[in-house]
Amino acid sequence: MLKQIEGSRAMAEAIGLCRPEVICAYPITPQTHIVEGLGEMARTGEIKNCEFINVESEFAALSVAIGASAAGARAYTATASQGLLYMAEAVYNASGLGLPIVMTLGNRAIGAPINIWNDHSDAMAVCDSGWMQLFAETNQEAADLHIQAFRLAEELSMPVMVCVDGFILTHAVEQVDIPEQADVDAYLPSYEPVQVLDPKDPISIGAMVGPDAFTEVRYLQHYKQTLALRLIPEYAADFKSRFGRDSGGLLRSYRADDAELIVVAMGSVNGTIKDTIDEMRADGLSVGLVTLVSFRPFPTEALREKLVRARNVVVIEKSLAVGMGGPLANNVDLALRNVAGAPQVHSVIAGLGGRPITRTSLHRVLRRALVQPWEGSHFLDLNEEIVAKELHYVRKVRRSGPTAENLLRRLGQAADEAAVKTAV
Amino acid sequence: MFQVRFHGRGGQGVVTAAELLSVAAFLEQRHAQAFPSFGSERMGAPVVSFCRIDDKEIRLREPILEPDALIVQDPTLFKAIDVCQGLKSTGYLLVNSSRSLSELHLDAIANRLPAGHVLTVPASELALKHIGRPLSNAALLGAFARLSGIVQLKSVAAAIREAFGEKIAEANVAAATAAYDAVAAASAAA
Amino acid sequence: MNEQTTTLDATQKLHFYQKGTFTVGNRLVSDERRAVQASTDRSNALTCGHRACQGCGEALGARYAMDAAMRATGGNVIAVNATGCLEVFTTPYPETSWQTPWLHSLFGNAAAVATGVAAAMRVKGRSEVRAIAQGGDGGTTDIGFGCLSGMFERNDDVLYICYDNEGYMNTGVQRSSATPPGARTATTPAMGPEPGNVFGTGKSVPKIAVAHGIPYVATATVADLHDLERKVMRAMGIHGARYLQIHVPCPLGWGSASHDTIRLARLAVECGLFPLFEAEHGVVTSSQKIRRRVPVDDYLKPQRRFAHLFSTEEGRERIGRLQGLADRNIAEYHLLEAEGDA
Amino acid sequence: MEHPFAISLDVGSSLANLTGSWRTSRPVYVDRLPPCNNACPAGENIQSWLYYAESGDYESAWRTLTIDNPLPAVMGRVCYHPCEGACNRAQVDEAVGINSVERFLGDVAIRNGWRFEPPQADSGKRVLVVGAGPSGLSAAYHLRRMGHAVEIQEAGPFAGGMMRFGIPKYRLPRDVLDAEINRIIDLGVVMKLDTKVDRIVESMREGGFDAAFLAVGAHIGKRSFIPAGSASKILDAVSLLRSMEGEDQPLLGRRVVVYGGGNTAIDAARTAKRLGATEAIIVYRRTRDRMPAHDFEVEEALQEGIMMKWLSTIKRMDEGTLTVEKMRLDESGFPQPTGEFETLETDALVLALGQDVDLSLLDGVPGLEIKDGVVTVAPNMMTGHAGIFAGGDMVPSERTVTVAVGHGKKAARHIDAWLRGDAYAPAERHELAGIDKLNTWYYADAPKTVRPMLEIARRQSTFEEVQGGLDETNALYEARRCLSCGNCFECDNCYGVCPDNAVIKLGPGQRFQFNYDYCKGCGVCAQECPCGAIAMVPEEI
Repeated sequence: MLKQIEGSRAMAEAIGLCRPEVICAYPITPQTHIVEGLGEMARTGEIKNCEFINVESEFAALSVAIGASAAGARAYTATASQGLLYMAEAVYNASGLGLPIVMTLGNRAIGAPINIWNDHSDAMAVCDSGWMQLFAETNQEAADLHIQAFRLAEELSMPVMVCVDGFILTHAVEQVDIPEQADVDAYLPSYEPVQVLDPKDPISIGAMVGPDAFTEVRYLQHYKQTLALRLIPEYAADFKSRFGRDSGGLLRSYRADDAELIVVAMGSVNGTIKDTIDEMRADGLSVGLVTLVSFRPFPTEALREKLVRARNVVVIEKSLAVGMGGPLANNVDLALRNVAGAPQVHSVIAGLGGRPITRTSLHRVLRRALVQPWEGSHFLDLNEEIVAKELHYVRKVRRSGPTAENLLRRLGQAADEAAVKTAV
Repeated sequence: MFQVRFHGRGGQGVVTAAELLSVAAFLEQRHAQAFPSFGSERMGAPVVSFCRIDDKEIRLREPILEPDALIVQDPTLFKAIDVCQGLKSTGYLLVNSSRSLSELHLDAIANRLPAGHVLTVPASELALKHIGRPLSNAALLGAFARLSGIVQLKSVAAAIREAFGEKIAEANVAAATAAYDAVAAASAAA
Repeated sequence: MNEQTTTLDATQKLHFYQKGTFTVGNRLVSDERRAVQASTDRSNALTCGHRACQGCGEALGARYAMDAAMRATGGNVIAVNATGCLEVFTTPYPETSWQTPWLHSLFGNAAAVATGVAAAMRVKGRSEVRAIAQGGDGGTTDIGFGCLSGMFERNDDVLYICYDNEGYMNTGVQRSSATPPGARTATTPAMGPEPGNVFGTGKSVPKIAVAHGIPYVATATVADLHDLERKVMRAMGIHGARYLQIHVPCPLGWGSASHDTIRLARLAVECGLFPLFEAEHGVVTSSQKIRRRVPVDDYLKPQRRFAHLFSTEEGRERIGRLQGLADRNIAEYHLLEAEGDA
Repeated sequence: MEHPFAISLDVGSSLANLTGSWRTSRPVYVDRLPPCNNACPAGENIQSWLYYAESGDYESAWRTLTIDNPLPAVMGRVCYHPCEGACNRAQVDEAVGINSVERFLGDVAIRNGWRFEPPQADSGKRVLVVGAGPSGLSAAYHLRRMGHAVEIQEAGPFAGGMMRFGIPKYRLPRDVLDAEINRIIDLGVVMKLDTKVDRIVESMREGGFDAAFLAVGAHIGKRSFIPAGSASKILDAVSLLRSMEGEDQPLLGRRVVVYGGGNTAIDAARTAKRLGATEAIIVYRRTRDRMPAHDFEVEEALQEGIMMKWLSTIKRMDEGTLTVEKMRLDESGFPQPTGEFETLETDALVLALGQDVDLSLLDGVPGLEIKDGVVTVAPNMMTGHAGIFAGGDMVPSERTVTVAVGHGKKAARHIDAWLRGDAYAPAERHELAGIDKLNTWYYADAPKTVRPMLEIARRQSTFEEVQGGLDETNALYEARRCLSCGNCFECDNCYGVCPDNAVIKLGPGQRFQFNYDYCKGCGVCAQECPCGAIAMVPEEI
């Protein structure tokens, strides 16, 4: 049923259709509306046979999910940012134990400085934890990905994180087609665990594994994710055949087949990039887009195939590996490793801490990439003046104080000066 | 694509206003996207929300920087921030006030925009009358439907009825209708 | 024969039993009056071949508690284990010593994981399967405290058992918030102006549990099996959050002889430093009386972690302060009152 | 079910890990000697019969008891119970009332008419037992059960010896004594009363006996020279007590003094009191704590109004008065005269200064050695004359019923072996189970049961039995106070307390077994064994 609906609510309804049995909720902006919605549906009976548990922390949220999943229940939770880091230990644990939990990550920056707005730092912080990570471009895809995520997780007995941009998607009201229960039931079989805690057939789960077997355990985890490279497109195709929509898959491309310059990005920014590309194409510029849905497993081969004919690749990402650069760019590089005549990869760090990524800025950086590609990371819309001032100040004054507050003060001064100028 | 920016203060319901407008457009089989300014602002702070309306899928996720219309819930905001930043020269401006544009010192702005695109409407007054509380959203949307013609009044009414329980919905619909009529009367007078 | 047994049991009401009242079993009492541990069909939930140290109190306490829980539930138990000695010595790949379904997740989340297990069982319509979380004092009173408190306040249907050996033994004997004052650990060495663990620190998680108002809180010891089993049985007869803290001496961490494990547990109770009590819904309802009171010296002396207290005048003073703590417990929990009719 | 690799494991798989290899010392089950058994002069296996009594199986208890001692009802009254003195429970609360349970069992047996199992086969050997006192009866009983033909020749008119003629009936009712003697006779022992053996060798030859056991009691009261007037009434305690068994009760008068500090002195004084004496005074040259009489007897005497005059010797007796000299104890505890005198009014003086045995039947027997009025015997109780054994009061030993019964048993075993041309080798004694071997925490506090006592007025005027017995509940309670020192009573402690589940429970009566595949040798089982039946021994390297 097509609805004009808040993204969080749409996701909640989609998750509800997956018949989750245990939902663990802990509030953190911007994922909170999702679990609020689920809580309401559990209360009203819209979701039947479901334990909705208000826990005391994200660590507990995922821990409860771990227990529930190991005991054979379909378990779900959601988090963001600091919350994900607070549960980081359990994140690794869930995947290490091979528990098919699905978790929504309302992507948000990580402090300090504290910041509630969107970027992908949180997802990147745990991208190597063994969870599969799927990034939604729209709220329709966000809703659809959850349905696919449960199937994927349970087939492989591996947890899946559905990454949705905080506020931009979670708080946006737009139209989403919410599937029918019967269709979801037909698509998503009931959970048959590969291991379960049951007094009738007891096992011990979570043994201490030493050097003699740890490598094998890790290898098998890795191997499962390589299996997912086949399953993700398969489930997306099945989804399309049943629901008539392209949602999910490993990646999608947009006007990229003949493009000289291909942009690679994840999440909601792809929409703005598509509009920008259309405008650039209208200007005769050969630009295309590859939207990465699956960051883990990383679709190395599929990506290589899409990129290999381009001259330049610009990776636009909402994350920064401090001291290294863009982690997504780094991963994209991997797809082109050892490829003869591979395109040059250029990194753009954008949208950190919720800074809007505008068409204007995209035009500027992409047009530059066509004529004057750069090495290293380009920080989109970086206020270089303020940075320079701060660097100067820090060099001058030993006790220079907190950087974040310094920058805010400078921004304020700049605004005042502008106001004075205007007045003059 | 038609883009509307709402200005208000925390607690006045700018987010709801944007959502209602998007739902009204949706009900007319159009694509619409409403989203807040993503802040953690508390009651009373200046806040904005956005609504895009188009006939095709809306992919754009940037904030609305060059709106086709501004709906201002609180005229005191003109003193606090640059409300009209980026407003297109063909744009609309609807201000919630019982006072005239001149009284609000908005003549300069009004003069930059096409005639009949700028209006004040006593939305809070109408809300007090019909709803009993100064909740201006419905009245503003009713007025905006008439002013811009981007959505029909009946769509606004339907959106309101979807969002609220019957009693509150009807009061709001009444306020929206009254505002719509007030704008119609004003434009007829002009 | 049956008739005779009945007669004898009736006699015991007049004259309580001499031999065997506190022993694990006794040929002269009916099966119900014997400890679960006396039975050849006890579950041995924690079976042979585990890698605990010689004389491990925790291995003992865990089997006592789990076997009792198994008896109480007809074998319908799922155990969740915090990281720690118990986890490490029972489940090194490729062997596990557990015979019940068992899950180890993390150090600090056993209570929450057990909440998940209980929720799963409820949603699966198998509420007869009961969740038990277990951990050491580090995993309970320190790192797992948040999850523990959360489980308590939600009144989740979980029995949490803390095997309290008063320190981080798995990592090499460091201080925890359950380490008693004066005790030497690797992080509270017997050096400096206040050698050993600092007086005035630490916390009573049983008391904190009582403050949550949960249906049942109790302390127990491996030295009093009957009391321990009774408390586990009682706990398993109640739904909601329950907490049991079992005092389990650690020969390695305490510097005691492996054969003294139960003796020390007993002395801890009999000197008053480890009071045995029960509480329901926020109110202390009973305490186990001290049978043969001893000064704290008797308990402290066989443990090398307290040896430094016996060598100096200041140390003697600190023993006096420990005696003060014991005396306070005795007064607070009425540990010396005459037994009631029960 | 195939589990995910390594993380998930099959339950109980640690059984593959044999932790027994960690062990440096191993626990072993042992049997240690209970102090009560160790202390019993009659060699009773007390703990064993208490074990049966604990479960209410009184007949098995009695049968176990009577393997060693045929006179439990007697013993339960007159034994000075050194077992209780040795009982470890005394260090926990109070000693187990072994004596009272023994009496209970003896009384139950009499009440139920339980009889001894007759011997399975006759040996064809004949043994003469001289004297039907406790030692002779005991020897006769054991020898008969071993299959020998036994004849007791008793000089007196009744069987029982000093049990009848030395112990007042208020301590040992005669029906009880008769019942237990008759049960021995019922085994086929020939009892010839009023048959004094004058020449033992001849008696043996005439009767065709292969061996003899001499068990003549010390019936001759020792006299001390006390200057006395002609009208003074002086008699000895043995005669007094013996005359109580006759038809004419002796006339002692209203004021009676008994001279001596042994149990016989107490018996005499208490008898005098019951015969109507208003004053019965015991004069003893030393102090109460140095009195040979058992303290509880002194206590009972005091309760009955017997008066004691300590540190006094009698110098002379005139009609109606005694002259007494005050004594003091020197550094070594011996009484020394002080030269201070006083007089006591008295109608009769009873001398209780010890007894002698009439050894005339041994005159001329070759090889015999008599020293200090008793016969020298080898460790096998045989005198210097082959085939003649002796015991009881006749040999150097403490003169109690219990010792005598023990002698009888011991002699019987040696006679039996000797008759077979063999030598009896007693079983090796286990290590003593001292209190240090026990873990007494496991025993509930349970003070000793107090036996009912006859009320004082009746104790002062009648010869009714002073001390009552236990009823069944009491007896059961008392039996259950036994700690089972040194011997497994299947309390399941080792089975329960093993942190490694390395104890195998074999089932009722079968005890336990260590599973050395898993036992790490921590020693908790040995420490927590309540009764000290587990020892830790070093592993051989």
